[in-house]
Amino acid sequence: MSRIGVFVCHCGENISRTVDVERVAAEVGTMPGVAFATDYKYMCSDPGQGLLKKAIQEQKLSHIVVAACSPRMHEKTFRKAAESAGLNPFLCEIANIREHCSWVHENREEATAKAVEIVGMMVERVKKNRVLPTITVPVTKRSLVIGGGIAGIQAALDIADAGHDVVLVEREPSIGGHMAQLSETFPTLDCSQCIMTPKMVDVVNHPKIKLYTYAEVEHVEGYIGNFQITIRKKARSVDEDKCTGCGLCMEKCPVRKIPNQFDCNLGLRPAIYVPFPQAVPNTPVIDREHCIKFKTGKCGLCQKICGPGAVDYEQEDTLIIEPVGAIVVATGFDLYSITEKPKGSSIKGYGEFGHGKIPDVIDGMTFERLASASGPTGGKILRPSDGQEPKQIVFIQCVGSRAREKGISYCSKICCMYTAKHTMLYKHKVHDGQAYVFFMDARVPGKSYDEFWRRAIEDEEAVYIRGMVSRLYQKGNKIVVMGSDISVGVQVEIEADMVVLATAVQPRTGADSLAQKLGISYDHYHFYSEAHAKLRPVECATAGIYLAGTCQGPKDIPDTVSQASAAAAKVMTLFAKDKLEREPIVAKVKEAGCVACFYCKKVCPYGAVEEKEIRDRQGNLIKVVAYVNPGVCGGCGTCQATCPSKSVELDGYTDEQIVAMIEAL
Amino acid sequence: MSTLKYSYYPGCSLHASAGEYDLSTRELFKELDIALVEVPDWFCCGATPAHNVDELLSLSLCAKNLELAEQVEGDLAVACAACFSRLKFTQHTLGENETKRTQVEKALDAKVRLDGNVKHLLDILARDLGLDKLAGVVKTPLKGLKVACYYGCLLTRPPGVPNLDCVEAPTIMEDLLAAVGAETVSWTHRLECCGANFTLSRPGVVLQLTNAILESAKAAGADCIMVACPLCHGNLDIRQQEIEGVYKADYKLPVFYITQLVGMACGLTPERLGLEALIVDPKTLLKEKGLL
Amino acid sequence: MTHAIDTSIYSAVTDAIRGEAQRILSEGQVSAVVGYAAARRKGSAQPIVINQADDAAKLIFTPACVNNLAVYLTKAKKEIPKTGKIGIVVKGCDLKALVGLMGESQLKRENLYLIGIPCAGVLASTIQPDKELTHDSIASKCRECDVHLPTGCDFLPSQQPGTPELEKRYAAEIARLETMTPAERWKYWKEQFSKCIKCYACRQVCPFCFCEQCLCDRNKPQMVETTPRPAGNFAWHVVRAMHLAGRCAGCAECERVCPMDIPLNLLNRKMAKELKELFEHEAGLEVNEKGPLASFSEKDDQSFIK
Amino acid sequence: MHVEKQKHDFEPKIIAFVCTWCTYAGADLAGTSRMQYPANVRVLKFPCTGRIDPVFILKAFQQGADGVLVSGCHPGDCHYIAGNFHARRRFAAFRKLLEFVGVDLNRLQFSWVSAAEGGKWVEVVTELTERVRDMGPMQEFKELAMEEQWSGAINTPELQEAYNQI
Repeated sequence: MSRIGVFVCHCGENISRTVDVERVAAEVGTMPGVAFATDYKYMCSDPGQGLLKKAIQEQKLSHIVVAACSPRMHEKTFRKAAESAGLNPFLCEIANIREHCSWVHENREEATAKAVEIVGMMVERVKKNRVLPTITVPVTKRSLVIGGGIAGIQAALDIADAGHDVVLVEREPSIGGHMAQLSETFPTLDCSQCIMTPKMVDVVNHPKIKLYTYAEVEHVEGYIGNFQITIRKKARSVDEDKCTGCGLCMEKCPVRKIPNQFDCNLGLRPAIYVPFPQAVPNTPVIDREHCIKFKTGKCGLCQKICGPGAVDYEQEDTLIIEPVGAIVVATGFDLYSITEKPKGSSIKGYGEFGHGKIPDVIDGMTFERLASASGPTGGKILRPSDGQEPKQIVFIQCVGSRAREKGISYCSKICCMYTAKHTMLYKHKVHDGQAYVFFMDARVPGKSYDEFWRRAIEDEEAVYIRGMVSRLYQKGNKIVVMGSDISVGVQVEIEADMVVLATAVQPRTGADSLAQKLGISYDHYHFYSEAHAKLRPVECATAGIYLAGTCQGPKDIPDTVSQASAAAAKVMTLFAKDKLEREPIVAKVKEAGCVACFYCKKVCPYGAVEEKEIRDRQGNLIKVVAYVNPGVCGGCGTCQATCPSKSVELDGYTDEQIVAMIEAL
Repeated sequence: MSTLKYSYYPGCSLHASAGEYDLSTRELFKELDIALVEVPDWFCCGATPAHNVDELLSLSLCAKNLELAEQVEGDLAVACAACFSRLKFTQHTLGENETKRTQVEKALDAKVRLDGNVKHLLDILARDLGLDKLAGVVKTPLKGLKVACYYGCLLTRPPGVPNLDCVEAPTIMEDLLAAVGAETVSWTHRLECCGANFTLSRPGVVLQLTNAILESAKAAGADCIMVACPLCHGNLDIRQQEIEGVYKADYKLPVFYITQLVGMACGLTPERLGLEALIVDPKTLLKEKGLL
Repeated sequence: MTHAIDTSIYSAVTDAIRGEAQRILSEGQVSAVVGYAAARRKGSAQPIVINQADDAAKLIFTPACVNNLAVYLTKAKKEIPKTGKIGIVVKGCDLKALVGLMGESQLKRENLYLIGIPCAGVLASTIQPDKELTHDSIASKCRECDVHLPTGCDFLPSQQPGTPELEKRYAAEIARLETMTPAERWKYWKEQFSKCIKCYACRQVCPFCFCEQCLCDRNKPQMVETTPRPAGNFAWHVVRAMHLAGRCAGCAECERVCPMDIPLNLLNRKMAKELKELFEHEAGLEVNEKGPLASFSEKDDQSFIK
Repeated sequence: MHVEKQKHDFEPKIIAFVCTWCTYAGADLAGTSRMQYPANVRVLKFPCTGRIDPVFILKAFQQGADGVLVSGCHPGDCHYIAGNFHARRRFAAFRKLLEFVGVDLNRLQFSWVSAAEGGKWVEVVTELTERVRDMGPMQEFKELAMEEQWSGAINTPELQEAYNQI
């Protein structure tokens, strides 16, 4: 026979004002199985918890029900209290008589009657509760970081500095990401490469970081603490161990006119190349699409002149398996382009801006390359069409962003600031030039940000026009910008030499397929979803996977670095213990009843169900059954509702517990 | 040949200043064997002013017209871009906003019908009839005629309402003209506003806006302009001489309605198309191109 | 007025399956063949498992061969498939059940040798097993059959069965019930279910009721009242229909074996109809990895959800 | 504070099966916002709508519920990625079955109520309570539970006599 203790809380007057708590305690006290029932002003207070602990020990209570606020509030508090009094925490249940009763009903009679029933239901439920031991899972203390931009670099360095091994995977031939492309950074205008490249070098020199560039995550298996990652290392055609990075091959390569993507196609590179001089690793890669050797079988010049013999045309993609315990996803962003989008795409281009066919209408990243001292123009602002210096330049903000009719409703967050920065860089380089900015709102909150923006207007004399541009068209060698200034209510027309579009930040193409490999969720733009928008902003709902940087949503460098360090801290928290403890609300298979139809496996959103063979001592197969991996199970219970014979059961929400509650009604 | 049938809402302009648009529409459709039955007892859609003054009034006017149109079999064919816009707007607004629908229903003392299709003539010619079919009945291809297709601001905008074509980069007019053998020019002011709303109240604004359109069409090498709206036509055609005076320019760009050019290609006589009603005389141009 | 249905091909079919069974047994392709054999009463048939080539001559196919033999592979003779590859005689409706079972990991195609039957239909009842197959005596399921020739079998006799157009009784009855008010339907089913004696013949004969421990037999907690009282009967039949939704292949064996003549297949047909309308799913001859209730689409209808 | 209870002839029993992440939290929000709704509803918390077995609905009606509410996260919001999508299919089918055996679907409500929709929770519960109150008690299952007969056909006078003689 159970000896159940019931503790009814007044919550000051929050409950007792409408619920007669004494009567609830008295009535519940007479229910079968209830050995002790009392009420108290603040159950969650120290004395309240003391009372609960004392009663558990003195009354030798087998289960307890606390009738108080929502379990979302204090279930953990009371379960902890029960545990410290020697009771398994899962033998404590909360009856919600505040949010679901006293606060939503005014009639005292009605509310009291309802409270009695709610507590009665929980009394019946708790009788069926079972002792649940905490589940422990071993943890492999190595981390995978996907993406070698500033987010991935920061996370990798932080984790590695804490003494844990890190596997960093980068898709491109070099790490560095978008930040390596930037000229100067707001709000301090320090040179991006000057602050970025030392970090890149730290990565490659760090004894705890294993770096795979020109590589992608092919396949992910396992669960928190125990992932198996298959990495595809693409054929670089250059042996990284032999190559000294002398660069002779790049000098001699006869193919020289390939647009360099790193320079937004403004500069040119050979077929064997490093994307930029400070690349890490400083090992070239052969672009097999353009290389004469790969196209015709002739040439082979680079191999002939390579002293250490590092060039290897026979190299093939290799698959590497790395066991890790945690994953940081830092895949970054792509910029929206105004070009025509395929029919049926929910994202549209800008026909009114010429669909990207006007050569001197460029995006912000292209402007960064023009302004960069290491860029294709050596830091001179020159028009792509004729190499002239633009004297009138127009910046347009919110291109794609906040444009529902183009398919994107969010704000890209960084454009207000980088456009202000662009006007300054422009003024610093073209002293007699004039910058105009069309903007909807200036969204510049952040430390020293508003000051920075004001400086662009007040000191650098950028003209800010509040309003959108309706059309751009080429007229002679000018671009006519037609817009409106809504603050004064007039149409504006500017004949510009160059137009810079602050295009929207979008998730990387293919972000969805990586998410499917990882089993993490994403929104309809394909930004990865955090587990909780406010309280778990760097964790995925899938345990053991963390987010850093713009793959989760648009953010600037300070925010990206903060989130990367936060993700690293989460990884370190996970690695702080040898074994991971988790709430034992997981599904278990009752093997005797299981007939291996695997409906549970088909519906499991976590892929937690495996097939398990039961064999006798001679090794003969008796039967195949389902097995739920407790490390992976998320605890939704969809398997149990689907199982025809109910041979899989979710601990904490068993049929017995639920039916007991229904029958208590 | 075809069995297309439409109810027809000409709108006020077509019964007044744009009589040639009405005439050419009826004649062309007769030629193409498309039945047009005028909506009985139709009245003004409220055009550009009504909704600025009283939204309920403008919605009610169109809702009533939509109701009247239900008496005639077939989708509702609309010639004027402003009427088209207002009727589409009404369907959109009342479909989305229940409060407004209730208000309008109260005002009309009748249920609002939102299920009928409202179609601009362009849609009917290019899609219902189809470009292939149209090309098949062309007698005099408009060879050598360089046309600037002018959509104006209402035909495709705002996104999600008229759904006639791509909002900022439509091609339906160009496609239509390609089918009848004309050449179209690529120009910048296809979708700019002519200022119709200010025609009477602030003509200065209209002159400026319309001049930019004419200038752009001329610069792109167009011989003439094609429009699908009587209000645009009014500004581009009737005011052209005045604009030339004010801006010291020489345009001489005849402004045709879609039905006039398509009709010409289908072999209709200038009389049936009301060409003499155009202010900027097209005869010289048409003779030059061997079309007259 | 009763029109006879042409079953003249059945004797040739019988010869063909005997020949094939004889061949595969003697060549050792299979370890046993499940089929039909003549039973004691004149014209009657019964299931048989043979494992000797000589016994192939015992096999028959007649309008009295009503049983769905698929059930023998999941329940009564569950041990048989473990002995090796098994030959099984299947009508189109039986094949659908086998295909469903493959989708639910209960059987593997490579462990089966399918001997298909060109079937013009079987009797509704075997009370008079030698009765002629007519428009009246034919089973209701055969009236709506769309697989007179099972496809994808390892062996299929070449005979072509006649397929007369017959009135669809299930569809008509479902339509009739659907026009009733909820109260009238409740009354109808209450009457039907009150007849139930909980003999569980329907469960026993169903190839899809392969659970080793039926939910309805459990007592901790008791999800469904086990006594044959109206309340328990109601729950049993509703749970049964729900568990078969999206799985039932329409062999109608439940209805045939019900001693109290409860129209059980009506429930199954109704659910099949609804799942087809809702999720475009139908039991067929293709193995489905995920049934309609084990999968979802983000675009699924939710007009019923506020 | 004491408020007079509004008198009704019949107070229905409403059972709500809700997921803990969205609807339970939404109901909590209704509480913290001090919204008011009828006291007829009893809430059963599940981790996810995916855990809710159709049998529970049947069981609730058999245990005397006059109305049943099933509520969870909006599509795409599921804490467990896809539990609510599975639930949506399952209940789309199950309600058709209940309808076919004569259960008035006005007694069975499904809804998506997010953790932010305290107002919607109040609306859904109030609407269902009032609708079911107007419909009156769910007699069908209650009568079924009262009936003891084994089978109408067996309960003949002859048999009765035979029983009496034993």
